[in-house]
Amino acid sequence: MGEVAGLMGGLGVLVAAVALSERNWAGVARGLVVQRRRTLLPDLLLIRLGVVTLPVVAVLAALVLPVGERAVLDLGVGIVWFNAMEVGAWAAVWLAGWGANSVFPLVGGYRFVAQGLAYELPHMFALITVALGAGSLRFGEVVAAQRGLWFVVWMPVAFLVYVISALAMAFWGPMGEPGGAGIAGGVTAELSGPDRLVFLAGRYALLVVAAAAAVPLFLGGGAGPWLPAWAWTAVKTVAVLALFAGIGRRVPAVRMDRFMTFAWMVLIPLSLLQLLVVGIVVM
Amino acid sequence: MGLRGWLLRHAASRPPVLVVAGPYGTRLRLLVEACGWPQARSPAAAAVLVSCGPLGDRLASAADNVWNDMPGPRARVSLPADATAAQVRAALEQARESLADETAQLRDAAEHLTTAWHPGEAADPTMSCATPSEPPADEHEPSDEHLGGHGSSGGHAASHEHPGGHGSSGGRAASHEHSGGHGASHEHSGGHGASHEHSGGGGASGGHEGHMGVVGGVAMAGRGPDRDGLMLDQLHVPLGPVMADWPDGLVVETVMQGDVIQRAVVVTGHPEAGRSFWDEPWLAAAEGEPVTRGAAERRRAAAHLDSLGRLLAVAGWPDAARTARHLRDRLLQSDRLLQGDRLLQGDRLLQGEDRLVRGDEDVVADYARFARRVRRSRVLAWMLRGLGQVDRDHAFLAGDVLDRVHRRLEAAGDAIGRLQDHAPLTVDLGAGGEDRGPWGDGRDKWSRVAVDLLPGLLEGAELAEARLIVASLDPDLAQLSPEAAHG
Amino acid sequence: MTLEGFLLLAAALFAIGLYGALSQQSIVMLMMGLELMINGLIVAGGAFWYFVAPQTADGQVLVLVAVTVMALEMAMGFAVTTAIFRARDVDTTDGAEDLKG
Amino acid sequence: MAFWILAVLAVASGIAVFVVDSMARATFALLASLIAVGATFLLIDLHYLGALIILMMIMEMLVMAVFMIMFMMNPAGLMPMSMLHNKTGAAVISAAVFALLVAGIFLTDWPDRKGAPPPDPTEALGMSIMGPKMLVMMVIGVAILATMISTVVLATRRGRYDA
Repeated sequence: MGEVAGLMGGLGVLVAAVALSERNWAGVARGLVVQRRRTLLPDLLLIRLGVVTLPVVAVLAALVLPVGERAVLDLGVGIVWFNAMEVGAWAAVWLAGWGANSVFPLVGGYRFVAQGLAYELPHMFALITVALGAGSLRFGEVVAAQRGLWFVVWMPVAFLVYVISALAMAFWGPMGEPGGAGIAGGVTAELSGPDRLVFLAGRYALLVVAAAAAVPLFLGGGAGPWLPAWAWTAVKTVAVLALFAGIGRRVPAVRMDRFMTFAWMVLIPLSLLQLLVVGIVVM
Repeated sequence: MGLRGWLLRHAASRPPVLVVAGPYGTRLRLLVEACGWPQARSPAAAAVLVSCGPLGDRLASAADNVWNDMPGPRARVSLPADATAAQVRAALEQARESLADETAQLRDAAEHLTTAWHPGEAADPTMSCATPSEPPADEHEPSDEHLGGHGSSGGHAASHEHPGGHGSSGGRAASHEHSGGHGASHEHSGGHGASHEHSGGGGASGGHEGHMGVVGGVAMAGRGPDRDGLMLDQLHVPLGPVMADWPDGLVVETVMQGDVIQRAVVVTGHPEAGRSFWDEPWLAAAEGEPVTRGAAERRRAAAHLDSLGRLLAVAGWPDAARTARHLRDRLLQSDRLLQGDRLLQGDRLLQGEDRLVRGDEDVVADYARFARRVRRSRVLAWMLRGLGQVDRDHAFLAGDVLDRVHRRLEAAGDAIGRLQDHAPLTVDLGAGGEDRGPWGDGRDKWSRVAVDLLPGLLEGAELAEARLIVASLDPDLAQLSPEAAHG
Repeated sequence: MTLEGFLLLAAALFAIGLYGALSQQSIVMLMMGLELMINGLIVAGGAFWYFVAPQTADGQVLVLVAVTVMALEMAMGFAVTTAIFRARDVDTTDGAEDLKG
Repeated sequence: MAFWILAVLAVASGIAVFVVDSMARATFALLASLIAVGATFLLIDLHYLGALIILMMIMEMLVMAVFMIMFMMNPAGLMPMSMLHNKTGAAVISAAVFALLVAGIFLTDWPDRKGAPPPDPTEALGMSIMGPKMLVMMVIGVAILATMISTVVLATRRGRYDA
């Protein structure tokens, strides 16, 4: 139980920190006082479902991540579980976009599905590469396999792909087109009040979880001198978040009509090549 | 109670603002944006609605719709056309106070509730209403000249053409007269002859009779062939006039399939006459007022930075967009017309702006850094290349979106380099067109050219591409006003 | 949690899917019925593995095949729908009845 | 207990697929049913297959949602509609099938369990499809390839590439 509380507490602190770093406190307060607003003939059930699903999948994905020594839910197939939960964001975003019965959210929802189709395959290959390198789908064993050398060092392509897909799954920064300025905020365009607050919190939670997952997958988990494992995990997570923030500042949004070609022509072959290299090394 | 009041106060600390500005609201929009409050992307996300100056009927009803769409707590600010910078700040401050005022907000919420929408009242033929750019409901009524003309005749006969734009007979004089007389009407460009299919009106619904119809006063979407030849649903979506990072007062009526625009019609036109804020120094010089070149260049640089800010925001690079707008605001800080001093101190407005303004050297260096950053962005180039191709005869607008960005960066850089030019500005308005400024007659003005090009460029573009194309052309609708047309 | 319980679930899902596949006009809805039927098969496969023969992986392989078949069925279904829709502008089985014979 | 809750959820949302009048809701009802089945697998040690079902089905249903909006009129269910034919016939047949299956389930004398689940069922699965069940894997691979080619051929407009 203590682990659950610790994980949730840590996650909450990080999500709050990320949200506030965008000077969002006024936004949080607004979320608590603003009325809900309705569009013409919305499917309220589906909107609510989508809005609630987003933070839920973020938390469920976080369950298998080892904080310090071990995870709350130490599944033998942790990587597949993480992948499945993170794909749950597709459903959440699409539901929220569709339910509003309004053009811009719908376009945003579509864009997210298109984005998913572009990033998911390279993302899966990156995860498979890690699993192959560790010889296990369990996060704990992935961390253990990195005692000698962090995976980021000898799987740079997989790490690069992972960073892109992490931004894409949380539709943030350069991969933020589903909620982009060009379509008035996309899926978030018609959300107001508590709905908006919960949805955006879920999005930030997903971003934080994606950053936190990079630590056991590529950065040696809690390994490091002097500090305890949980502290190293936290430090590395914040470092990955800082990397995300840097990318968000420097890179404009990526449109799927162009990125799709890049993903299939460049990213997938490269990640397959990486998979092959890792496979040969492991053999 | 206490908690709600406390939260209200905190929520009001940085309220998101949605600005409604017509073609002549540019000055006030700049003043509002200079206050640095966050920009709301949609009515649902906005707390304050700011109308800049008198809006005209169409824009005013759009603003009313947006206001009805905004969830409380909310505040509305209407700025008079001649408001000074200090007055704008005071008005926004007042809005902030009203947002934190619990009793006022509760009263507003109660009133808002009683005027909520009920099914069956409205009959907007778009399936998806309540878009952030909320169209006025009357846009699709026959009273609207443009759509009425199309709906009934399915052709050009009833619509108002811009004679020059279509190469029909009539020389320059006639064209002037026409555009003067009909400046207020909806002009559309491009030679499309397709009729507007009003959904539910039943153009292309073979095989699906059982599923078509009207629900709660809302017609279902109509259909048409998509780019792969499938008959798919179409939506009629107006873009603008109330939309973040969108040219002031522009409305583009589109027919969309998914997020691909199939047909686009630009609806411009404003009943009131006025002068373009960006053209002011040149127009003033033409009227014989003493204006220095430096003052005009300052305005030109700011205009380009304003356009670049929009484009970068739409391109999903908020950080660079913020830099562009910040540079623009710094340039305009010493622009006394912007600050509203003209109205206080008589007409000696554009003199003396060339005096060395503290911080201008910094602007030069900061601008150079900004321009380098934008030019070097590979991702931006990758995303903008090949979009919105315009052929070569339209000098300033030629090339793709990326070319136009580079040209704007260059033009703004040149203008910033000439800030210290003390020579008096001499203007020959009849001469050939330039990138900014009011040169040329009505037909040659770059804004007119841009508006004429838009429908052709937007057809077949995805929504994201369309936004980039519009932002890269960024027409200044105030240039199209009757007064501007006469020079 | 017994074998009978799982098989009951499987049978129920299969029967509902069958109803859908038989009664729905729309090809997309029909495919949903098929998916539900395969869903029932998946449950049965998993249950047999766990309750009858956990030593060999046959049940698991069956589930894996069924999941793949679901994906393929959907891909083919949509391709056929697109083709019919392009040719005749219908998306219902009744509308494509002249394809018979 | 958890199993029965999930089973009821799976069946209820399975029924909902054909009851709700909105295509979007039908799609997500089907998704709920599939996810509930995936969750029951987590209860019987099939963690890998359970997670895989959830993963695959979410993606499949999202693609389905896109197609459904493309092809279906009235996807939001704003219009009351019925898209059924031979409703009673279908109901009778499926009820009969259900009764038959239930009878079979309870009348059959199921064999006893042979052995216990291996410590890592996922590994067993992997070993078996790479070993004795290799043929299955190869057939699946060929089927996927064939599907990819035929879907592309079917879905594209004739004459775009040939002639």
